[in-house]
Amino acid sequence: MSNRVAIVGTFQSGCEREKRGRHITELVYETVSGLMKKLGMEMSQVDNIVSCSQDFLDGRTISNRTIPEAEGAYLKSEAKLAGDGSQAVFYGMIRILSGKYQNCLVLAHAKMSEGSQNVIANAMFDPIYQRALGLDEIIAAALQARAYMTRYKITPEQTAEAAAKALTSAARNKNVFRGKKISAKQVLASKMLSSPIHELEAFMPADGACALMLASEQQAFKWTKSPVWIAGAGSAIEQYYLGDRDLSSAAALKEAAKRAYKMAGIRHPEKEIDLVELSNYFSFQELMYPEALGLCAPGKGAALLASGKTMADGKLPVNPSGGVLGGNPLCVSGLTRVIEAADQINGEAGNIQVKKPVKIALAQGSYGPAGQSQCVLVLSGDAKVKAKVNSPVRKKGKK
Amino acid sequence: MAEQKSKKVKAIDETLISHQVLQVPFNYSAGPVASRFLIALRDEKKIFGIRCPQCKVVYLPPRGNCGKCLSALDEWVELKGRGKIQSFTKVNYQESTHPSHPEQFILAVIKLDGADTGLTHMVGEAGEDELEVGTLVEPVFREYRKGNILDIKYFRPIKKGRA
Amino acid sequence: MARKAAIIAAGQTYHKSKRRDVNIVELIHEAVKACLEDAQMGPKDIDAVLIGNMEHFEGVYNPDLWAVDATGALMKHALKITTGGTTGASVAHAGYYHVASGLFDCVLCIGWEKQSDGDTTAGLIFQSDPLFERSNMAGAIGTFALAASEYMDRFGISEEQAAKVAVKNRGNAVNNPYAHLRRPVTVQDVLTSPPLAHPIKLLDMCPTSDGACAIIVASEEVARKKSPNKPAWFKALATRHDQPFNSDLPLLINMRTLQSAAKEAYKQAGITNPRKQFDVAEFYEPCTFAELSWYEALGFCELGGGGKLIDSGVTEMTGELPVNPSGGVISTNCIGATAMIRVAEAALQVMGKAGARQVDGVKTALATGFGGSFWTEITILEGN
Amino acid sequence: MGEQEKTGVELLDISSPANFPYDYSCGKIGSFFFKALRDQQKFYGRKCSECGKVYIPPRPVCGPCYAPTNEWVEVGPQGVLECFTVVHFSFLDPMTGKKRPVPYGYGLIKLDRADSRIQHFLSESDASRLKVGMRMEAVFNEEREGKLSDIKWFKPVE
Repeated sequence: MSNRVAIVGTFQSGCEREKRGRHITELVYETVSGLMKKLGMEMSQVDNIVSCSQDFLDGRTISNRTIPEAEGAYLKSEAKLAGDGSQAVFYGMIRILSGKYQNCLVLAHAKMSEGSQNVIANAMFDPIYQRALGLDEIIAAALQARAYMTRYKITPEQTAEAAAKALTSAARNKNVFRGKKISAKQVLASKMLSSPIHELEAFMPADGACALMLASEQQAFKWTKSPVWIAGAGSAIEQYYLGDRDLSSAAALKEAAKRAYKMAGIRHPEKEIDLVELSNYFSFQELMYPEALGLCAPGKGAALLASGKTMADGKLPVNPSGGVLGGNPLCVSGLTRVIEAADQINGEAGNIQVKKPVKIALAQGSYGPAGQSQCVLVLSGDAKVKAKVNSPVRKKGKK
Repeated sequence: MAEQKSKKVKAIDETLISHQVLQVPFNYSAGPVASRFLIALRDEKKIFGIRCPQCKVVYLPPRGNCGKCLSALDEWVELKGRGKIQSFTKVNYQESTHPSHPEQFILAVIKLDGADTGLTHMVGEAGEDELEVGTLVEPVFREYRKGNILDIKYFRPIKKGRA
Repeated sequence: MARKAAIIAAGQTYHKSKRRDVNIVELIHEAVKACLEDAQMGPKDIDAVLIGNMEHFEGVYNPDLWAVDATGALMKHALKITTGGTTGASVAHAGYYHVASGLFDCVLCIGWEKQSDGDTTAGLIFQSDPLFERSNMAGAIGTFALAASEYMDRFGISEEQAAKVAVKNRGNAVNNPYAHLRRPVTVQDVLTSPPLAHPIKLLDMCPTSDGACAIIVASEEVARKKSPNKPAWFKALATRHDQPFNSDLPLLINMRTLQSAAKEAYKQAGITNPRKQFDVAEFYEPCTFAELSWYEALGFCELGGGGKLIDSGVTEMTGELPVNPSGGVISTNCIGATAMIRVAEAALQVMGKAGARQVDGVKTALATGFGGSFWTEITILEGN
Repeated sequence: MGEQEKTGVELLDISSPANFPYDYSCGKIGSFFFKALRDQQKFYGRKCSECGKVYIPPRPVCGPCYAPTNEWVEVGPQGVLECFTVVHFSFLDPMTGKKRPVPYGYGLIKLDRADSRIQHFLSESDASRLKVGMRMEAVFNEEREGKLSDIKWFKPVE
């Protein structure tokens, strides 16, 4: 039985606004075969697969019915996690820890250009009380942004700074398409989508796929010299109705982080974590989420950003990749965060590699209206990372 | 017919694109709790919340069970029909899913007096500039009501003299 | 294997073609409540909630988010796993993996479908390949009709033999208070029922049902100390997916995924003579012909021998290896829940809690799940 | 009715007609295949670089080998009917929002020189005139636009 699980290889085939020239199978095959080649692994050596996609995004009931050949699932065990890619990593880890598998291929794919994003997102709202109001992901996020910004007196300039940082960082990231050197002023000059969120502050539908390989402790070194261990994992889901929640804080993320930290033995996240990749679907989340992750006090996300600490050359880089705003589709976005964090630990992040050594990195993913469902993974390059798995949920004293 | 058909296959950079529209007339059971709530909107122009016997939380919109303790809910609480805006947004883009396709509309989370959770709905008779978190609002009902959430036309700010 | 894991409780809704008395989340809650009551547990005892369905059937994207109040998942670890018809089994297996991993002790697994809110055949057409299958395929009925034509031609299986599956399963459903269709039928009834898609007739095919099912998977400690029920231990599980088009699969209905998964699961569970070693089996049989061919794929008889096996009565309630004492899918089919109901029914048999449909002295039970392009999920449960 | 009595409430339904548009890319391989149907009335399968199996529908990769397909092979237009049915029940076609006309026949046809089968309409809608093992051939529409229904149906070879 494996006590811990490592990421032993990652692959991104690059996201674009539209990959009209490619069928989903072509996209997935390019991605998975790219990973296999990088690892020097045969498909027959892959034990099982967790894929992440959504029926609604793919326009197909059972979205994973399109890809079994392209991902190598012929006569294999495959499971589709219909949520965020970060959760697929969590589930892949769980499958290995169960002892049944020694490794697990995790992939995420989406071609959002094929569907109508806001129409699809509207279907996430219950048909009895909410759907007829026209709600979608952008509107839900705008309601959260207003609540957060009002409570902590955050200005539009401050959220625009977060967008400017993300898009400017993304300009150096070859796997995304939306990056450009841009100022907060230019962000504020972009079209207002749903106040207070401007177009350049909101994620853009995209096409893409990415994959990573997980392996048990016993098998990890067979595939790499430098496994990145999953030291902690936690997830949580909060209330569905926006009015049930305190929208000015991300309670589920706080809980997910607490669990991941407990498992990883992290007591002072702001000191112990070297780098963060978070899912900034909207600019204000890059201010709000560090608060929930315990990297700064509530309401101090904007001050943290302004301090420069979270810049790529700062003490605690956040999203040197630019994050989701740089251009990742849903599902793929969370898995990309995990891949970016792992690559930073191994010094393999190319021209977005941060200068400081990265030993412990945090990756966060979410899905649902205003980040209802949250997942946090703590990654470690240290081979001496706690070898024992602590349950992220079991109560103390419970044997 | 041929013309209409040919729209279904588009070619972009030599790649064929198949255009399809999933069309299904979904018809959702509202269930007894939501039905009762919607009937009160329709027949009495009243808004009811529902109280958890254990947690004492008054939920709006009403639901069958409490998410925290899973108790069944059946204690109805008539709400006064006024409340405060907790958050709001003006939507500036058009989408087929928007109510009656206005170019711009305002959505808000509104906590009605007597309820512990907020209801998401539209705000009318006010520009965005006239609203803030904390603005007092009241519901405006449609004249012809059908037993759905849009029987509330929108909420509007309570002007002095009308409160 | 790592930590042991067991099913300690199960709950399901009453099934019918349209449950207007509940909405989607109330339907889910009915199963959750029944399951928690069966376990004598509250939401605080649950570490994680796993759920699945097929979203286009109801036209609700990410319904797990809406259902969070009903499932008790609030602030818990919660995942949605959706694999088509196999969903219920995929979620149950995920429950096993969660507990066996050592990270979770008590996991609530839920499968559900409220088909009457949408249109099942439309949802299933939407499941076929948009470029190569969608214009001509006719839902699950069409797919199984194609498969049955090949099966009959190859092995000389008769429509009468297939009809006997409906007679057996619908007869068993009379004993299951939760079953959707509880009226027994005769071979003549099946043969003269309206043709749906040649050679499938109305009574050869499963109904469409509204319903939900929930189970609790627990660690050995919880199972031994806290469970009011006799635990049903996971002995083996196996999953197989296949190539994407039904037209890729040789001898469609005999399911190479089922054969391959059975091989793995039997090895793991030490099954060499399934007919003797299993005390009961619950199949995900969407149509009568499928049950016959799956006797073969599962090694209950030789290839092509499914017709003779049903003739022999081996799989009747009184036979050597009763198949579908619950009435099976032909009596109840709420798709996202269906594969979990198979696991839950197998667990109830092991627990000795199956009431009037109980088979005497069940120690080892088999459950199958079917979905996607003839994908398989197999579960073997064991008592003590 | 019974439910109303049980719950004591007038039960409402909320209708919410769905209209989800999608633009599915046929990709490189699919586009080649459909253009050949449209322009040449020919079928091309895709051959696995390892086992040599010729796939139709064409695809980038052979599942059992996990090897790329790398060659177009002309297959059909005749083949063998391996599975068939005649659909009698009426159902909602989500692609039109209307009932699909019945009865109609469809089946799996193994085209000559192909190793997998293709699913399509049959000219016959009388099951007694169809048989597993029959030789079939494709009938193309006059007007073709680069999609599977450019093939009207498969009919028995006289």
